[in-house]
Amino acid sequence: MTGGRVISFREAITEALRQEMRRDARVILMGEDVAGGAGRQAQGLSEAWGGAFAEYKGLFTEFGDGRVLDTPISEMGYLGAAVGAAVTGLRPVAELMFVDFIGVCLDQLMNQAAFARYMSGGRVHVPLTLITHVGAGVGMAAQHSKMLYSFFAHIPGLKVVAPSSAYHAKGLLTAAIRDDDPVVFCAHKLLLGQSEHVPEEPYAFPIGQARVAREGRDVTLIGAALTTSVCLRAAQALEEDGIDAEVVDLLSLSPLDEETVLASVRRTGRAVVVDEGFPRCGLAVDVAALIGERAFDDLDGPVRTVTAPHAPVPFSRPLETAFMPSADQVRAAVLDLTAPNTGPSGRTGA
Amino acid sequence: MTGGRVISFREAITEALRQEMRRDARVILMGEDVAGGAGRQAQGLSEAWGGAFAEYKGLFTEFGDGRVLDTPISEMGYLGAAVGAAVTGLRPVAELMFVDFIGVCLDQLMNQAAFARYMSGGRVHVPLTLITHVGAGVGMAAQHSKMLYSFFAHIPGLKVVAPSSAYHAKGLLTAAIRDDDPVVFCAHKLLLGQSEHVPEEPYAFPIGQARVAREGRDVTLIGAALTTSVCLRAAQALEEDGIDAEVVDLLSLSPLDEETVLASVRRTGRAVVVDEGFPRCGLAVDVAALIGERAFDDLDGPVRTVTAPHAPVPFSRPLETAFMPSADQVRAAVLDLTAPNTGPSGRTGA
Amino acid sequence: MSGETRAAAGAPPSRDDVLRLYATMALIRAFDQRVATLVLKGAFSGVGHLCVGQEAVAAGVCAALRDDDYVTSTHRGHGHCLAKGVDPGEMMAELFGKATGTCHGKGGSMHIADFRRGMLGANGIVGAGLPIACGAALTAKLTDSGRVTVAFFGDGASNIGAFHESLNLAAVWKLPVVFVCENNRYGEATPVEYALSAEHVADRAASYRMPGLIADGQDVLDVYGKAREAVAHARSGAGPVLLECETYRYFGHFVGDPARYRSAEEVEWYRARDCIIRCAEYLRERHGVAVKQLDEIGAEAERRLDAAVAFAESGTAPGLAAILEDVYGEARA
Amino acid sequence: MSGETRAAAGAPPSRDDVLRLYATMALIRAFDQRVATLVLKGAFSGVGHLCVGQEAVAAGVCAALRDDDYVTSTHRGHGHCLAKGVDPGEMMAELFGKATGTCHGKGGSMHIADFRRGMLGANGIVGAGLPIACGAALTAKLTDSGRVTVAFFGDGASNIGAFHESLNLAAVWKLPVVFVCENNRYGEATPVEYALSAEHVADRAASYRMPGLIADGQDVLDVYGKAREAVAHARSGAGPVLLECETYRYFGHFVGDPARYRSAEEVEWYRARDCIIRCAEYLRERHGVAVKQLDEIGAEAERRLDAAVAFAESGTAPGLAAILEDVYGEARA
Ligand SMILES: Cc1ncc(C[n+]2csc(CCOP(=O)(O)OP(=O)(O)O)c2C)c(N)n1
Ligand SMILES: Cc1ncc(C[n+]2csc(CCOP(=O)(O)OP(=O)(O)O)c2C)c(N)n1
Ligand SMILES: [Mg+2]
Ligand SMILES: [Mg+2]
Repeated sequence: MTGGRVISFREAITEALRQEMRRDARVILMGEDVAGGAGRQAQGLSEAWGGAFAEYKGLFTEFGDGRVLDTPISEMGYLGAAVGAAVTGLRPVAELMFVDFIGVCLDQLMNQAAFARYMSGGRVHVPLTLITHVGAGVGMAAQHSKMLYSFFAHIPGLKVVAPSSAYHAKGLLTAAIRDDDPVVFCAHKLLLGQSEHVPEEPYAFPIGQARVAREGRDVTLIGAALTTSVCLRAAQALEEDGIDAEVVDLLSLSPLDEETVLASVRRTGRAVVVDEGFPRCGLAVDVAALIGERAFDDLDGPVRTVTAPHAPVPFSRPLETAFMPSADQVRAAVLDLTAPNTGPSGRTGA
Repeated sequence: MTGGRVISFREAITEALRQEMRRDARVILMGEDVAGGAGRQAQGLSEAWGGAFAEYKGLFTEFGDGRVLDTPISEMGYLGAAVGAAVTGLRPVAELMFVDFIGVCLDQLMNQAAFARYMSGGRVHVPLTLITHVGAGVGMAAQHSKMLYSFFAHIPGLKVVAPSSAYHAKGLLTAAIRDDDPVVFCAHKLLLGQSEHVPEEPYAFPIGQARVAREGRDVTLIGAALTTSVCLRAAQALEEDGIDAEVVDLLSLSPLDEETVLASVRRTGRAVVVDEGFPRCGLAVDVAALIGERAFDDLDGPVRTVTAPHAPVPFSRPLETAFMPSADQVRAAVLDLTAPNTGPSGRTGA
Repeated sequence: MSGETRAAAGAPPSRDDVLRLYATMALIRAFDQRVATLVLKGAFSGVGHLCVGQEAVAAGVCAALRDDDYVTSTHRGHGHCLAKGVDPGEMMAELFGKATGTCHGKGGSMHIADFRRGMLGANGIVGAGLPIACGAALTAKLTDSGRVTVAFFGDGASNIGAFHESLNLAAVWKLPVVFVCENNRYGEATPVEYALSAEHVADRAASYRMPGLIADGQDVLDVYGKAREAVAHARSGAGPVLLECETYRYFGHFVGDPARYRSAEEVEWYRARDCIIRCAEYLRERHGVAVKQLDEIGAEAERRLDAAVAFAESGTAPGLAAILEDVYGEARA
Repeated sequence: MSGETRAAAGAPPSRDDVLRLYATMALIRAFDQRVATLVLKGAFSGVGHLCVGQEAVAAGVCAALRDDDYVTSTHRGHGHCLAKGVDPGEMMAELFGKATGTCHGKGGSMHIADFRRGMLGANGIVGAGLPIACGAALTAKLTDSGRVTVAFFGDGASNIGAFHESLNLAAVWKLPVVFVCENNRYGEATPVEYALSAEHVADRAASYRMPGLIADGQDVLDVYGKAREAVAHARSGAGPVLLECETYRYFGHFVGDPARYRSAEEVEWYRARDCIIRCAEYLRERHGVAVKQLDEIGAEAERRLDAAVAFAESGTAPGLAAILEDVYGEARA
């Protein structure tokens, strides 16, 4: 997307929140240091941090301490409070600073938020948005660098989005806040600073809708969050190999836009799923199995996955870099897929 | 297995623990009511429960309160204590009564137990066993009936076993306790009462080794824990359809015995993965994607998955029953796989 | 060591008030006694966590609430539901797994909820109701609805992290919530003296600078009185309160638990202080209520239970399509 | 409101004891000041959570420990490691992500561990060290090793569930553990007065019927004295202790945090009570130690840091194969 006003992924989050909070008085925001310096208003302090990633800057100033609530370090407590607020009429947005902290509060997301509608026979809904930060690349090692979105996708009752750009961040966060079900919004740390054209007016991008980020005929590369750009770089490199790669950006992980994925693979006949998460029981195998089961007859080769290794995220910079899926790995996977028996399949017409 | 002494899955757990606790003074057991009635010894009470599922009966009486420790209801606290005990020289076995409670203590399992070896550059190991109960079928609804083992398999550094019978329960629990890495031992509630021949002497069944529970030529059915018996029943029924099904019982979910799975599918050309867990990012897609990627050329049709639906576990008995994978569903999946274009593939020789 | 609430205690309960408390307790007892019978008969699946013996807590606390106040409950929640006005027929139908149940048969005993009655849900996860109660109280506070939220939990639950986080959060945000601990002396088979490092659960209120009260949970009037104090305090905007009620469950942890972890004498000691018997005595002695009238209340409770069971039995199980319903709602975007 | 320990306080620290405390503090300060410079220079990645200003706590507490005692630490853990005797060169190499680091470069600042020194690990998860400390103490108790475990944590951490569960568990099991709260008045940008509903963290000891002590965390002798009491209590078998140390961090939450949530006056107030300066004064006034000798201790610390940085820089990064190493060990079955 080009032209128009350019803002960052980070600012897109701020803007979606600001607009939805203006639109709907029931929307509140809570988390650790979402304002920062809580209780210091008397001393003339409005907000010191606006979130650990500065996505909430200005919201406390505009909406005050009745709408933007700093919390003690107690994720189970405040995430549960968000659930309780959601079932009694508010539309809370809670922040889990790093997705890695889900280990201290999963119960409220899984057994409470995700299941409440079902367990009550549909008598209640839980309009809760959880914003969290995922991914490696910032030198914070095993306890601050995971993806873990496959945990959320595994849980029935949750919706999960993982935008790849500022434009979709704004649209998907807006949709999440307006949604009557709990939605986990996964922001990759390395995307926060990336900028592009983002319309100023409020808009919701539908949850459950993927997009074709690049059209191509020979192979489908499937990414989400940061790996969408990895796929796009790989696609570019593959041009040199005479391979025309299509890139599908999942955007939503649950529900998954199966049709967009399948339609693409049915055309290209080949697929590589690229996921920064751990390989076992993760997003990559989920999408790969979907393709394997539903597009089997159209496949010209196995569905390949390129993921993080089955290892915690290492600290040392060269290790961390090598840990993350790269365009080179994706390109190699494609070449491997297209090379052995034949060249690019008949369909490529290259 | 027939002949010899017959004991239940439940008793096999007791026996493995008893034998390992006798063998190695460093093995301790902790959890809620693993003895029961804690602190009442003065009143002549030895143990009131021996675990919520009565698997630990007699252990408190034999080993005393220095080896069998009742805990307050504080899973994060005592699971963390188990981690701390493990890194300082003990070999703790902790119980998480229902796997559904992982939401209150995942951090100690994931960020601590599973990663400690890696984050320390291999300078420490965590010989911790977590026994937990999984599965539906006992009328306890959404918060007490999940599988969730795919969460554990997702996490690097954890090993995960899900035995299907008393024999393997004893062998795998013994192996888990002797293992220097954290192992999650998933006992399906509906298996606890099932009995078979179990040798009296201590033995370890290797973690990471699947078994062919039934040989067959036409299709490979893959199960774990309770679904192994579902596969076996389906295989039996398929005889009527003239289909000779092989059944692979995974036993270990991480590491996964890829070779046994792949070898079977390479012979049969068809696979159905049967898993009581939720479908998204679960065990079924994990195994299906493995097959799809590594045995693609040998596949005569798509790999099918039969799983629980993407829904919380419902309470109402007929709903709960229908929720769980059934032999009928597996049979139907196989028939669907073998029927449409051709009959059983050439390989069946039927 | 318990703190003090600054709220006024209010007028003593009238004869009618006490009769209503009595009737509520009788209904709860009839309900859970009936459930015991039905579970033993195998009429439905699931674990029966019964509150027989503890009726005064649910009755006394909920009588101090407005209809539009909120309650979060536990795995042992039938009493809380009934005291908050949930229909016993719908509850029983839920236990039977019928489409006519409070949760259309999809929740069962550990998940009964009725949002029309402010009953935000039983809970199968120990301690999980407390953070949710904070959220309901936050809604009340931010919308100025004047509603109070009660979070019921057990003595065992007071040792779990969610308890601590909730009490601290409620104190920090000054939320209108009353944390009601039903200290029935056991968490499953574990006695409170073993698992609780404080003398009283209420002692822990000091950690959050909130009032901590202790009521005799076998005395519905004491519970009611202290609950009124606590609720008034919370409703006034003065922040949360911790109210511990000392009580006892006559059944084991679940129907079928032989409860070998306690002595027959101990059970007898509590049965001799039975909340319903004591309330009956009080009504007879203080208000001259005739035994016949009390018997009639008991009989009425049994009739309601007959009707509830009949309603439950006459319902049908949800159709299998329900398995996939209400996982999600309609997106509004 | 803090409780009392029954342990004897022991003899007052000797001149050499205090000189050692001073040297430890000087080393910690030199280390974290150096880290600040290196982070700003971009020498390595990661967040620098520095303990400059808080040195007295690590130094005073660890001086009260035996070599074989255990410590669990936090994200702000460099001081604890150094005070427990971890090699500054290996630590610095770890920060540089080198194979020569304490964790072969795979852990980084938030995961430094050295089991030879009883340092069971820094921790990136707030509160996660406390349950682990209970387990180390359990090992000590069950094996009768006489070892004590110290769990360091922050004021912010005292609001998380793991704190509560750990203190209760330690009290129930009577574990030889000392919970040391470094109350530096902030959890990230949030002041303790906002997030903590108690007046002092130590007040919460009463919830677990354990002694709660408060030390002036800017006075290494007070910390040392109280820590000796607490450690003696734990080592005697009398159970856990909660020791709160009132301290302050001069840097923001991480290197680069502008720390707008606090005033310049507040920072000045604490800097005027700097633990190293106060200890120097004490040594000069009480023991007649020459300024020159103190300067030499500081210079020695700087030399050790020069050597540490040189060691770190001279190391090589782990090879890429290390990514897949030490995920699991060899199975012994
Ligand atoms: C987090 C969690 N841990 C353990 C359990 C299993 N469990 C169910 S009820 C119970 C005892 C609860 O004791 P208490 O809070 O005193 O309530 P009571 O049963 O006495 O009413 C336990 C341990 C659970 N449901 N959730
Ligand atoms: C469970 C968890 N929640 C949040 C964080 C993010 N975080 C890291 S440090 C910190 C503040 C900790 O405050 P305190 O305990 O006072 O320690 P201090 O930083 O002051 O030393 C927070 C919120 C985390 N690492 N873990
Ligand atoms: Mg209890
Ligand atoms: Mg702090």
